[in-house]
Amino acid sequence: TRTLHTKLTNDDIARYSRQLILPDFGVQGQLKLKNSSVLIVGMGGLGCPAAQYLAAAGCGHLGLVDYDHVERSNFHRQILHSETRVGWTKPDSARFALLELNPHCEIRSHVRLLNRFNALNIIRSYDVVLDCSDNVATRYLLSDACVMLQKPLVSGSALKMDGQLTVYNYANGPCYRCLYPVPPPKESVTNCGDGGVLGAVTGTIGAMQALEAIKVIVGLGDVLAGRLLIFDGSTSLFRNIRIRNKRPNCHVCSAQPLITQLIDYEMFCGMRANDKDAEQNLL
Amino acid sequence: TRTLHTKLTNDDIARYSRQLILPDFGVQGQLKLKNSSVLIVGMGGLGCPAAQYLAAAGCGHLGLVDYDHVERSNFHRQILHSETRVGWTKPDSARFALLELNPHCEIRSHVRLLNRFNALNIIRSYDVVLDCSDNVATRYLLSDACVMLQKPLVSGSALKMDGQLTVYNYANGPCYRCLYPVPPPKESVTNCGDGGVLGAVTGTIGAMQALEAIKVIVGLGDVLAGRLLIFDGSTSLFRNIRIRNKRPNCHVCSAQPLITQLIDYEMFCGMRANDKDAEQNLL
Amino acid sequence: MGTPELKIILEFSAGAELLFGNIKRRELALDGNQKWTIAKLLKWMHANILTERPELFLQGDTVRPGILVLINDTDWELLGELDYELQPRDNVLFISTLHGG
Amino acid sequence: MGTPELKIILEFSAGAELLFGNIKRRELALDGNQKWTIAKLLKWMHANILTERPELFLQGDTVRPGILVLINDTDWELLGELDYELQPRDNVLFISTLHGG
Ligand SMILES: [Zn+2]
Ligand SMILES: [Zn+2]
Repeated sequence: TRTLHTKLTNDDIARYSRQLILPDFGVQGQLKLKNSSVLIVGMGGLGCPAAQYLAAAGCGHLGLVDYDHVERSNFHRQILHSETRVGWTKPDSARFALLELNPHCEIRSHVRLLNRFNALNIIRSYDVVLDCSDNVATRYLLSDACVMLQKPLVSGSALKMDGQLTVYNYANGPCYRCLYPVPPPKESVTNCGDGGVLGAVTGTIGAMQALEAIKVIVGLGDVLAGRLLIFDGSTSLFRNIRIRNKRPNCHVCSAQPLITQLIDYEMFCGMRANDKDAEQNLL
Repeated sequence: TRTLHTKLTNDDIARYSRQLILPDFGVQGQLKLKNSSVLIVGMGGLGCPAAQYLAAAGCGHLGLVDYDHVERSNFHRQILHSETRVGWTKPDSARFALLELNPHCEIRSHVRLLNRFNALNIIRSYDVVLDCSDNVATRYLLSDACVMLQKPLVSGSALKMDGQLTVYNYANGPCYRCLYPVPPPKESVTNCGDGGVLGAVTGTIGAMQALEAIKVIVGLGDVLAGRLLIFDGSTSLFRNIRIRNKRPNCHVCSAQPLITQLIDYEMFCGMRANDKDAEQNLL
Repeated sequence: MGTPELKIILEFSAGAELLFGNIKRRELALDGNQKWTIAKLLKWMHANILTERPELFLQGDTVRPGILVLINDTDWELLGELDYELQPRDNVLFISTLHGG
Repeated sequence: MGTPELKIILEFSAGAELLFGNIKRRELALDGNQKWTIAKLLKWMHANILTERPELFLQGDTVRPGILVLINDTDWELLGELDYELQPRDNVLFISTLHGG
């Protein structure tokens, strides 16, 4: 059990002064952040900037999930990792960089592939979850788990010059399954390894994932729930899409759910929970 | 005079593989980046993420301009600086962090307040300029100088939960003076020190400044010239605004300019070229 | 007087355009004497402008899982899906879902 | 039959809303028997909804330097500025310029 902070330190005030003077923010908003905990799943192109802006803003507890190790091909977009940390696990490398930015942030590395057996236990102790993952199976797993544990899920994704962002399972909005009841055919799924992705695009979406998480925690503005933001980096055009409500017959988030325990998501999707061998057929 | 690179090294290919496979990018695009030089004016909330994504993407030469020193109140948004570098100049602190991210980037610190006497000499050797500054006088100075030297100017700004982005002086689009022939009354100008600003908002705009610079350098997609992107972080809504063309009677960028040398911009604006004492009356 | 036309705009985002000649925005002038539902539009698209592997766009009579259909920036689920009847100047947007990071 | 109304939408961005009761979006129903230019709209705004220091919004008969006026997301300079005549359902957006970073 965590300590509940009820006061800001002098260092907090010096550090966050330009932020806590914002309208509707104040000392109470900063304390909410300090007492909050956010789980970031995937320490890649989206997870790095999202973690960076959450740590900088004074989020008290961050959990970082990734099973992967730092490689040279990460550096063009995964801006918390560096040459000197090649071979480190991504959560450990990111934690190292984040503590330099804000030593007051408590950061826990979860070096593992999230699956049906460990997900609920890991997610349970966090207030908000960020989906910064890179594959379909993990996206269904995270959404189902967040519905079961009633956690808002800030979901970002990016490929090539495109990005997408929404908040699931918040303020009566839909979950991932409401929007996508059936997984896509695996031939239609391109991963960042095969399709490429521009770091400035993941940076834009990742920073906005931090923004949505801060809005959820502090209770600020209008959160992107029930709306999907789509970004075309090649034209620098954004579009705000009104998406459906909760599906009354959603298998997970409706009043009478058919699915009440996590399932085998690699089987359900016919795809692995990583972007390294999406071509491998499991079925 | 710089070496012109005509080949990528093996390290380049490993490092940028996920980016150079993008459509319309390729080895030629990566070489253009490697041979490019970008000047970033202001190493604050916008300059930090912009520099980060330009260095990560493989921009060969970065110039960083700021006269200021790292303080605690910077950390919540200026994510290249850190506690261990309090008191360093901002360009030196940023340079340190950027070289860790990409040691192949040549980075030059310009520790000075940009003014009418030094601006042209500093800007001259760069291909693209990023306006990440925090005051009106510097914005006019940079725009005028970029018109005189024919450099595209990627202009970002942010305050509280709002952000704005456009590219001036590019593809026959307007300059800053075309849009704002007369400086605003100084009572109407709020700086980030007084009004506050959220780091995730500067992060979003800063990452997109890097994106626009990369598009200009590589020749990718549609650059945000003649258009203004406005971002309301409290609602997460973006809007694309069609702005005016070059003003036929613009004092600087028209065919018969009235202003052909840099002027005293603090006098012209009635405001200092920093955000620290905007209230002080110069006139 | 010419035949009446039903003018609409088709848009594709996040990769869906790759199946349609890599064109992100098209202005269509459909035969205005007929009633055009989205179901009928999908058949027309299949016959006329779908240039790549149709199974990556259609599954049975509808779009494949993972493609969102937006009519005037609103999810088609809120508007009747396949049965929605196109109106003049409607904007129909097809978005591929992204999964990468 | 009632008096005809000219319905338009007013929006404020990046701080301009602070001069107008901190409301970012308003739907107006103006007297439809009259012709409404932007010049006239500015006078109406001054008289009816401008709650804070008017000199931070107006200067003489026009908006002060540093405020952009957009009509249906297009710079008013392309549309006749003060002389533009408002049409039903027009969206008029006032943006304060930001200078911070
Ligand atoms: Zn659901
Ligand atoms: Zn000009």
